[in-house]
Amino acid sequence: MNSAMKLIVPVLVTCVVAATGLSLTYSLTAPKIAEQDRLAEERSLKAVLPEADAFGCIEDTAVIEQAQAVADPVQIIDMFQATEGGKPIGWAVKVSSRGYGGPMIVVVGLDTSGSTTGVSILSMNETPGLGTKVQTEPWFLEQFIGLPGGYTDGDVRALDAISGSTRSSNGIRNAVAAAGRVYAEILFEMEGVSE
Amino acid sequence: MSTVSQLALLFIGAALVNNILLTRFIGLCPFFGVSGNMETSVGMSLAVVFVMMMASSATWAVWEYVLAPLGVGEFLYIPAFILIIASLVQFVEMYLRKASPILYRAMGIYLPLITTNCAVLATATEAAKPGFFKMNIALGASLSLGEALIYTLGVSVGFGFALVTFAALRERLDLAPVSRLFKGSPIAFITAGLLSLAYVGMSGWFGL
Amino acid sequence: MDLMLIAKAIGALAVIGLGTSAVLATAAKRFHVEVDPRIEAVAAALPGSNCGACGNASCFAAAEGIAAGEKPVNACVAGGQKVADAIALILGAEACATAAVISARHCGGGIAAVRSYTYSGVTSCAAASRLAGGPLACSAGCLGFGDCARACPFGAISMDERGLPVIDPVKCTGCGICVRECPRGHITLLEMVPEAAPVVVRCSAHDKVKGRKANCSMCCIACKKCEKECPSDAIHVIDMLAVVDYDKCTGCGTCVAVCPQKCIDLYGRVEGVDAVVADGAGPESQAAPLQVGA
Amino acid sequence: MSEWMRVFRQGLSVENPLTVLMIGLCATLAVSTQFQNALFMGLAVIFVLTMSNVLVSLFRRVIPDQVRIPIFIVVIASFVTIVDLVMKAYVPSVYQVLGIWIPLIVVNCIILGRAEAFAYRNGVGLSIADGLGMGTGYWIVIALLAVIRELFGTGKIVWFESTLISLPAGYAPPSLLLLFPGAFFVFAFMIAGARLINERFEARKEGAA
Repeated sequence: MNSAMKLIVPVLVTCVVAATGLSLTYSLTAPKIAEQDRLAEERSLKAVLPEADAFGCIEDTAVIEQAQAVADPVQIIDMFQATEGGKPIGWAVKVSSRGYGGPMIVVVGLDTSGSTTGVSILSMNETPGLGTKVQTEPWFLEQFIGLPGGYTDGDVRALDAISGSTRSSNGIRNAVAAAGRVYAEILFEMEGVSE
Repeated sequence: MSTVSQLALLFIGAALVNNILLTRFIGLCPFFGVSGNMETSVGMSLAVVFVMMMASSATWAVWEYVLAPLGVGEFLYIPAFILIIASLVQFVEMYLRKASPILYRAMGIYLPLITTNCAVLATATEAAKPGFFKMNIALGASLSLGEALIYTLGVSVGFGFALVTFAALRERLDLAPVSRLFKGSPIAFITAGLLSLAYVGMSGWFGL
Repeated sequence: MDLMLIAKAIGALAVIGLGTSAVLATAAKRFHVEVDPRIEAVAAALPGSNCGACGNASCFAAAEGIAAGEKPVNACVAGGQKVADAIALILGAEACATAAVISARHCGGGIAAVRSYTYSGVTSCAAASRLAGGPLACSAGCLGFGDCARACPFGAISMDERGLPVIDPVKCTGCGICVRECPRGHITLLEMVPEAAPVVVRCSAHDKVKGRKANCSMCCIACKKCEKECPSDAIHVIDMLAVVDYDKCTGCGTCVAVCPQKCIDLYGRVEGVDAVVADGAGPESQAAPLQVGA
Repeated sequence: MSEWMRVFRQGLSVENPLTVLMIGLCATLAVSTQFQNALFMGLAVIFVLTMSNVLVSLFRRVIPDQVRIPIFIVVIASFVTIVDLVMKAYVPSVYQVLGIWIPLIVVNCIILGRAEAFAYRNGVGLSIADGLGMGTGYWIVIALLAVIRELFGTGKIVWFESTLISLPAGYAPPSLLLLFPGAFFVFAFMIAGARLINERFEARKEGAA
């Protein structure tokens, strides 16, 4: 039996040392990573609703389920109510939508009347130089701003995509259309709740 | 468990549309090393299918019953998974050599190659760790065991298919008149590029 | 520093490490396959080029056969006497002489041979010979696309400027792969001759002599001069072609000098003869009339 | 000291992991679409390769032969995870693109290959030389590949937000270079070019000698 132990002990020692090392590094970097994520989210929310100074996350799961039912094929991650000096001025809908290289996290900003105030991309892994044009070409995201309240999927599809990266453009368009549907379905009635 | 059609889509997506070798470029070392001739490629493909299926089920089980409950998966998944795959490969090699020498002779020599095969680790991680799975199918946050195995089967079949087609091309290459600068590996790279153009052309099928 | 996290991490990885290495340790014991150390020793003595001349897929398989006694000690054709002695030493069996053979080319045509059409396809004799029997007018001549040179695992064959494979008898181990590889090998274009074969006839055509001369200027015209002049009656014209009887041939070189077509060359592992230089150089290449034991 | 330099230089040219040994291709072709990511990938490989070489050669007498592979792999995996965590914390934008390729460094044939072929048999000093040499050799080739692909693929080279070099405006970038097949073609021509340069170099050396 001891010959087997001679084999097992070194592996065990390496594992223990590796585990301690890694857990130490993790506990060192974890807060930094969390902070990075929070900063990134903060930036993307500010990008779509610049005037808002606070974003209240809607925890009510019933509302989120209702929104998710309407938002298919896009997945709702969070919904925020934007307030300025305590007064609600709009909504920010954070969704995950399928692009060419995989899921893209997109934030769509709506004002109280449901018209789009801005669209920003939190993360994506599209082909650099091709799919990433949805972010680098300024006109593409700006074209979504100013859609009238209660806009339908048709209005969104009417807007043009980037040649050569249709699948990435569709990812963004699906996200904006989903936000429109969620507003029409749920956020519209929730208007009075926050007063 | 999702519907049968979704599983079929998962399989086709993994094998052809997002072929791990020619559209995602994972596992190129054996791809160029082994594809010199046909027998080695077929032997390697069999070994890869066999080991990938076991690796994915092992990593899935370890994530589900060891890493997730303890909540340490986030930073321990790399050492844990690769340790499992390496030991699994060594175990299979020993078992095959004892149980069936013929199978060992056909497949055994490639087993050590598989430990350093990126495709096996990539697929095992995608099958086991939630959030790693990037394909365009709306499955749950993490794959169920059935979905994970179907996905791995798709990927390994795709791997074998790409490897064998490339081996056939390379055997024809030896006879072709190629300038001395491009003889050997450069012409193999160019052929692989052309082959991957065909596979990349398949992207977007079935909405995957 | 969240101690609980560190403890859980150590626990998790320790469990996996313990599990995997325990499985490996027990597997190493239970599945231990006794590999006969003699097989490994014999395998080490073999050249390891997996040429397949002994009929096994790899040297390791040959080693298993030899160690188990199924194959004779000199089974390794490529290794020749040196390897056979080494294996005999390992296995303690008595060393027996190896019938060492080397490959020889029976064709002197190359670019001199007349082409019936210009072939511009894949550069391989196998492919060319499938197209109406190959571009040569002569049905037995060497096509010169180098399949044998490519196939030789010992680098003993190189193509010369005449487009003919020059076989270096020193490097050639007689494994016979080139004969198998050459699409015309079975018409004895490439034949296995004894290691010390002093001369070789550079032609293997059997068709009528009149037509043969039109196809290639370097062919044997079955004039029987060599047969008449040979002091040890070692060369005869059989079926319109000069054939050497290597048991009787003493390597005197008379036939090389007397042949009007100059299609007999000095060859074989013989002192004073550089076979590669002698290939196709005709009588001038004869270093000195040499006497070789039968 | 010269022995150290010899091993170091060996990694750069004679045994360059990419152009000569042809190992570690997976990440190279995929990540070299942007110069900035290629640099970080090269740095990650150098760090992991050198550190694991050091640890392996430090403990080479203690590690039993039958279980050396699992131990090497746990050591390499730990360093890869450290790189993974550090990158996620401090350079998130780069981490997003490198994503899956960081964990795959653990199965990168160079690192396990060098650990087994070199570090397990040599002293710590030489192992560091080998690690740095092979790492830098890898870094140079991946950076070169990335420059070619990004410059000619998108017309400019971007470092985080600022543009380093950009081609004249009229240049219509062929986006094939950015796709995977393009990576194959560029790499093939690079190897052919390397052979041409070696031949010229040999010819001149013979001419001179």
